[in-house]
Amino acid sequence: MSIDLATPLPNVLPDDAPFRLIGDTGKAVPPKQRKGFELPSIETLSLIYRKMVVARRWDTQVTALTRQGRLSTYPSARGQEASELGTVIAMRPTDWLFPTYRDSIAVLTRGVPTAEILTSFRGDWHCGWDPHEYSTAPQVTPLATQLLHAVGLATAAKLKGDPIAAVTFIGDGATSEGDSHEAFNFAGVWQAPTVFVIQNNQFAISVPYSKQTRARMLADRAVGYGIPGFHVDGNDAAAVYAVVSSALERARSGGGPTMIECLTYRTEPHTNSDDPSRYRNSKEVDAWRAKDPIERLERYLLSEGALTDADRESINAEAEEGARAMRDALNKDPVLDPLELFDHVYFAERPALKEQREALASELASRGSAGRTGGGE
Amino acid sequence: MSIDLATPLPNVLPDDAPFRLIGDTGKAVPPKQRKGFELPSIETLSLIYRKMVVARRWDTQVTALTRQGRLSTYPSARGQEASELGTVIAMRPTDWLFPTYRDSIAVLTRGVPTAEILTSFRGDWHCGWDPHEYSTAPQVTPLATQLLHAVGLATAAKLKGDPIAAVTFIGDGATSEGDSHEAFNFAGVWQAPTVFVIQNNQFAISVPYSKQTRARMLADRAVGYGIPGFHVDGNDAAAVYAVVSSALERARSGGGPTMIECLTYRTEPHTNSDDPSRYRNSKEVDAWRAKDPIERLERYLLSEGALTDADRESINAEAEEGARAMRDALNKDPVLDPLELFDHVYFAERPALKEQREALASELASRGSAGRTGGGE
Amino acid sequence: MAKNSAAAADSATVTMASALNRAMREALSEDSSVVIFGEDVGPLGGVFRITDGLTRDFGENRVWDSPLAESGIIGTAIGMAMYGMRPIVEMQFDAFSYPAFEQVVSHVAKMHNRTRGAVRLPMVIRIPTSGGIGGVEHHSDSSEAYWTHTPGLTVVTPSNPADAYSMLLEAIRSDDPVIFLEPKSRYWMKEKSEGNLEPLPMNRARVVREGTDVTLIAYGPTVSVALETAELGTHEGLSVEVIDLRSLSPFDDETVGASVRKTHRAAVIHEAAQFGGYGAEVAARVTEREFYHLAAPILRITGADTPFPAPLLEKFYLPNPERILDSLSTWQWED
Amino acid sequence: MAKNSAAAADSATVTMASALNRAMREALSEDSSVVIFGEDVGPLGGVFRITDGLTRDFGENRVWDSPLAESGIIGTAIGMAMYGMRPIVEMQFDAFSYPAFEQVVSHVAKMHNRTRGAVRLPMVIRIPTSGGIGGVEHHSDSSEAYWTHTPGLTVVTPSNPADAYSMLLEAIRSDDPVIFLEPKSRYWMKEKSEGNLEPLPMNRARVVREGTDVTLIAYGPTVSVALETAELGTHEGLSVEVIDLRSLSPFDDETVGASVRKTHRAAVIHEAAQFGGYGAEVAARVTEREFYHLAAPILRITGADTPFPAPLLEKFYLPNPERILDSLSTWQWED
Ligand SMILES: Cc1ncc(C[n+]2csc(CCOP(=O)(O)OP(=O)(O)O)c2C)c(N)n1
Ligand SMILES: Cc1ncc(C[n+]2csc(CCOP(=O)(O)OP(=O)(O)O)c2C)c(N)n1
Ligand SMILES: [Mg+2]
Ligand SMILES: [Mg+2]
Repeated sequence: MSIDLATPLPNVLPDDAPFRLIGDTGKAVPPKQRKGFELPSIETLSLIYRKMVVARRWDTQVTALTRQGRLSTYPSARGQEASELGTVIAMRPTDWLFPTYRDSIAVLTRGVPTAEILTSFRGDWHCGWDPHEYSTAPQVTPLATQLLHAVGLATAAKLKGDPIAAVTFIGDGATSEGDSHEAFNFAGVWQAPTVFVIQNNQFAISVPYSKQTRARMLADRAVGYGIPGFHVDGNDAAAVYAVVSSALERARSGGGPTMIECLTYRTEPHTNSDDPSRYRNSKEVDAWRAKDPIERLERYLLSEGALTDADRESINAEAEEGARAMRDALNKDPVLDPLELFDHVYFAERPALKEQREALASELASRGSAGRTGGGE
Repeated sequence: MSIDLATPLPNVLPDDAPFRLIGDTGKAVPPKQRKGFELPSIETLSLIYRKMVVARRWDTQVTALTRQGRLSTYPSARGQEASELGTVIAMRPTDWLFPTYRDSIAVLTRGVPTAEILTSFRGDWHCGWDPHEYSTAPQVTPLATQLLHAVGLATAAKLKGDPIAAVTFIGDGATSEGDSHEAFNFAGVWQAPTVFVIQNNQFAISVPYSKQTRARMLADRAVGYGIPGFHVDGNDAAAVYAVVSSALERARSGGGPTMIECLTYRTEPHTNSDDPSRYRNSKEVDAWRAKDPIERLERYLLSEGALTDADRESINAEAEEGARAMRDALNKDPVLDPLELFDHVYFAERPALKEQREALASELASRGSAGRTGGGE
Repeated sequence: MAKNSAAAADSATVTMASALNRAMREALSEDSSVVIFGEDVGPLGGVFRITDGLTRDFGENRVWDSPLAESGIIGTAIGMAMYGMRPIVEMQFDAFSYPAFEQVVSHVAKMHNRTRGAVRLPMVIRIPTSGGIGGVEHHSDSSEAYWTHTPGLTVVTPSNPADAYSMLLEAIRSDDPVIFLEPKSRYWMKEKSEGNLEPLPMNRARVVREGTDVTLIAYGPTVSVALETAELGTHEGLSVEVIDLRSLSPFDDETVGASVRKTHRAAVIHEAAQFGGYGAEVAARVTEREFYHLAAPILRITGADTPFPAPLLEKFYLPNPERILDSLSTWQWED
Repeated sequence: MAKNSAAAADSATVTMASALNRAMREALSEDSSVVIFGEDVGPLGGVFRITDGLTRDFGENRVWDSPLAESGIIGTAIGMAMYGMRPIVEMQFDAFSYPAFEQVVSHVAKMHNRTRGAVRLPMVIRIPTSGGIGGVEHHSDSSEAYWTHTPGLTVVTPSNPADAYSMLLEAIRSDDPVIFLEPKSRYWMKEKSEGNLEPLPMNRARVVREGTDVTLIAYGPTVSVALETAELGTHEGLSVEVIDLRSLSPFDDETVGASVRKTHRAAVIHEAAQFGGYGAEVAARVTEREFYHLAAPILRITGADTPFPAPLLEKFYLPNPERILDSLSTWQWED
């Protein structure tokens, strides 16, 4: 990789207070506090609002069905909609997203059909969509590993001269993994067009930020890689959108990577099988629920007169339609072929795997099964 | 681990210029530029000087014998004596050192006998000394892994209430490994009494700093862990000693970890089997040779009238004695017992290993060997 | 909680989860150098609640949550062990121990040998292992073959609450580092048989059911599968001996050899993929030592040579009693 | 440099090092999506000089030095492969691939399966493997058993320059990720026999010497040891067949099976520790398939179950022809 040393290296630290464009009460901050970022247009903010409402409805529906035991697991992103969608809506379809298990609503907003997202949470297969079709990688479980994939893909695009960027989400807990460090460092030295969005929701399952790191904020790490670092109010969709947009533009035009910490909160359990009462009190949770990102943007749009009753109706219809699509997808019996187990291990054929496939086929045949079968017990 | 949040977290970055107490020409910097550090006493500086001369003579001798093929490998620390010994002489015997393959002269200065250091470089066994005896861990090869051991040991000492610290060396290249990140972070959040000494000698085998990271300096990483970070002229033994000493004191008295980057240069090949002509030009090397750490301190001591001819004589005698001890150690045939292969794999006995041991014993017996044999071909 | 106060002797009423918890409680009480840390092992009690209540009862300086980094957890445990502590660490799932692979293989396994025995690393790495609970990707791996191939590691796995209790205590007291694999599908099962188990050192295999026609060699989660198979086998007139290996490294050649010399036929059963799996070692070494006693090749009935499947497909992947019996019928029983 | 310009056909005069270099040159020339990166692979040409001259000749955007982080190298290679490139990366030694274990096992091996074949990862992970050069600790490991147990990985290892050349080219062109193990003790040997080697797909084993009494199954660094043994065996009236496996995963059951059905006896030879080593799979599967053709158990003559020793002791650890012949004599040859 030819290393370009011309670009000046940042060596400033972010402010203590997270960057905002719209405050708690739904009021835009004065222009002089916007640090050179522009408030997104009403059209953009309306779109983000619409998609946040749709996403929350969808997330609520999945959570409900998971509670009924109809999905094997589901990690909700409720409360993180501004970080998730402020990011994703700033992306172009040709940019790549590298999401985690937490980021289903981001994947949804990228255009992946509900049924394809549910594939892994229901347990049919590990990933339900074709990553190339949506420029969206599988939702990753091994923490922080996806950051390196994003840096690699971004570097490949840069080498090929394609004006795209790779965006990746990572949680506060996962930033403790060695892979996150390696990814930030590789991205810095290779000037890979990558945007790292750290969703600091202040918990890694049960472990609070204070036991995760002594860093004042995670964005303080950026300077150690010579890359720009931003500390953003992760419940302010306008700020997230603005900072991610400018990072994407910089990335696509050769300006290298950016680290963006979105400060938010996980108001739900880690997953449906978690029990948060063991490790945090509900007061803290309530306080953060009160800072709801959707309500904040709603207040702003209302104050701007940009959210009519007709809008609400259409948004609600879209949200209900999304929830319905989800229920429908889940109501369809999964089509599972046990023999598919052997089909994708390698691209090349393997005689020994064929033997194992045939053994299972005859086992299934001898059990009177037709070979194809519904899953579950 | 009960987490103490009282201590204020540092969020300042080091200056561009590395911290010095004695300049290139051997003159002490004015007190107001000493940033609160004290110039070490003449006694201390004399001791450091003496040990640096002894260490270099020893290093030169090992290098020479390695070139003759009498050792299997040796990574020289020539030019890094100020970082190595400024650090080690600041330590108490009860503090623990976690050295790398590069830091033989630090191990030597910790009091480990030459023969025990040579054990691994000659190839008799992986480590030749008892780490508990010298509070000095084996020289590590898997890069950056030792930082975590240091943090763990320091944490154990803290939990037991022992007023000791763990010091560990790491190279610039190795700071790219994930383990370095995890160690800095664990140390920060656990407030482990650890002093991380990064010897930035600007090369990782053939790879220069500019391809290793885009960070302005490695000490910029400290802020991202909420720990103090220092950027020190690694060829100024006085500065290294002063900064390490104060970090050790802070560590031993509950003040947590410190990251110290010593900016220096690897004037020799990576090891005897390296060929630096492939990746750097000799001008750069010569320029750094001219900044020799021993000469710098010598000038200072001379200007202070603290280095007499008698001193020089006694230092040289000690240095020659060290080199002689080294040659002697190497001239003794290693006592190798092939059956020892099986003796330390586990503390507990294993019947299957005993079988393998017996098989080798009878193989050796049938070859007419007495079971004990000199090594080598 | 009730499940923690149950006595081990009374093991018919306890789960493996509570037996493990009780072993750690005892170790924490009897030896101040024992500490426990890892991801979520503190107030939450671990994602499987195996360390339930331990932070509350022993304090944050004995049992605590670490940052989320497995190499960091193993690496710092090494340093603690070097300073005389006996750390017990948890890897949340097999696949999440892989970031710590270098620390385990290059240091945990080698430190004692490297220092000619001068440094001991008395540490226990607990890993909830294997599948059977419908876990999503990366939550059902069986990693034993990686560890057992690594000289310097001791690898054990209990299959029932009584063994879980005694083996974990023995592992904690051992001066060698131990990989302790806990079959997560067994955590909450109340076993019927373990009340009358003889105490046995952790490096010995146990014949859990006697038989004369064939030896099923199982461990961890597959012991109960083998026992079910044996039961089913009786209907086909097959007398099946079942061995619970308990210790994967070292391997108990004596107990297994004796059984095979009696039955002349054996099969090994595990969840991990077959190719290069632990069953290969079992088959190879037993054949090496007992070749002239064997009437048929040792079979391996294992997971397929594919990544562990998604939840709804795992039943097709995991060895089950019918498949095991079918496999035994491929032998030439007549010769 | 002279050694790079030698033609593969003329392989009697080339080393494995130059054959590998030539394969990469050809791949870089013919396919612009091939890139090479890793530690010191640029201007230095790698610590073994296998990538010698490639940065100079193809530029820094095709062949370059990465930061020093193995997980970073594998992880970014995955991302590049997802975007249609064909990265070739080097791990400096087996033991230094361990920091990348998670990326290899959880992603390289599983991405294709995870995405139902939608994503391919055509990448090659080159690892200079094994001992025999007096390397200090961590420089002589044999890691094949870890990789071969992992479904989704293809693992191959050449033993001579001609195979090194053709197999590396095939690995680069393959749409599956390949672990390419290069026996470092063979890098600079000029082989005698490979001039007349038939080209053979990389997934096939090769009978490198025919014999009738016993089959020695070897790969990578032990092929030459097996050939020496065969030579020595003739003095004792033993006709030894030698098989070079070449591909460790997949395993060529056909070629090995045919040989064993002819000789009725086999031994597998490798440097790695025996317990749970690759030899266990060979012994287990060949016994499974050819049990009734075997006159004796399949032996494993391997490294000891200890960490790889320090340089001066490695000759006692590594399998050698005398030890192999001695081991064969433990068989009951008379029955
Ligand atoms: C390498 C690895 N270790 C452990 C886990 C188990 N695990 C899954 S999610 C999680 C917590 C992650 O927290 P964070 O990164 O903050 O993300 P969040 O869940 O809050 O979105 C843990 C420990 C894992 N998936 N991967
Ligand atoms: C995990 C790991 N990867 C690769 C290596 C091979 N290696 C040994 S030294 C070295 C360079 C280290 O550079 P640096 O950390 O700057 O230390 P220096 O040698 O300059 O003192 C490399 C790549 C290793 N020992 N460990
Ligand atoms: Mg979180
Ligand atoms: Mg260096």
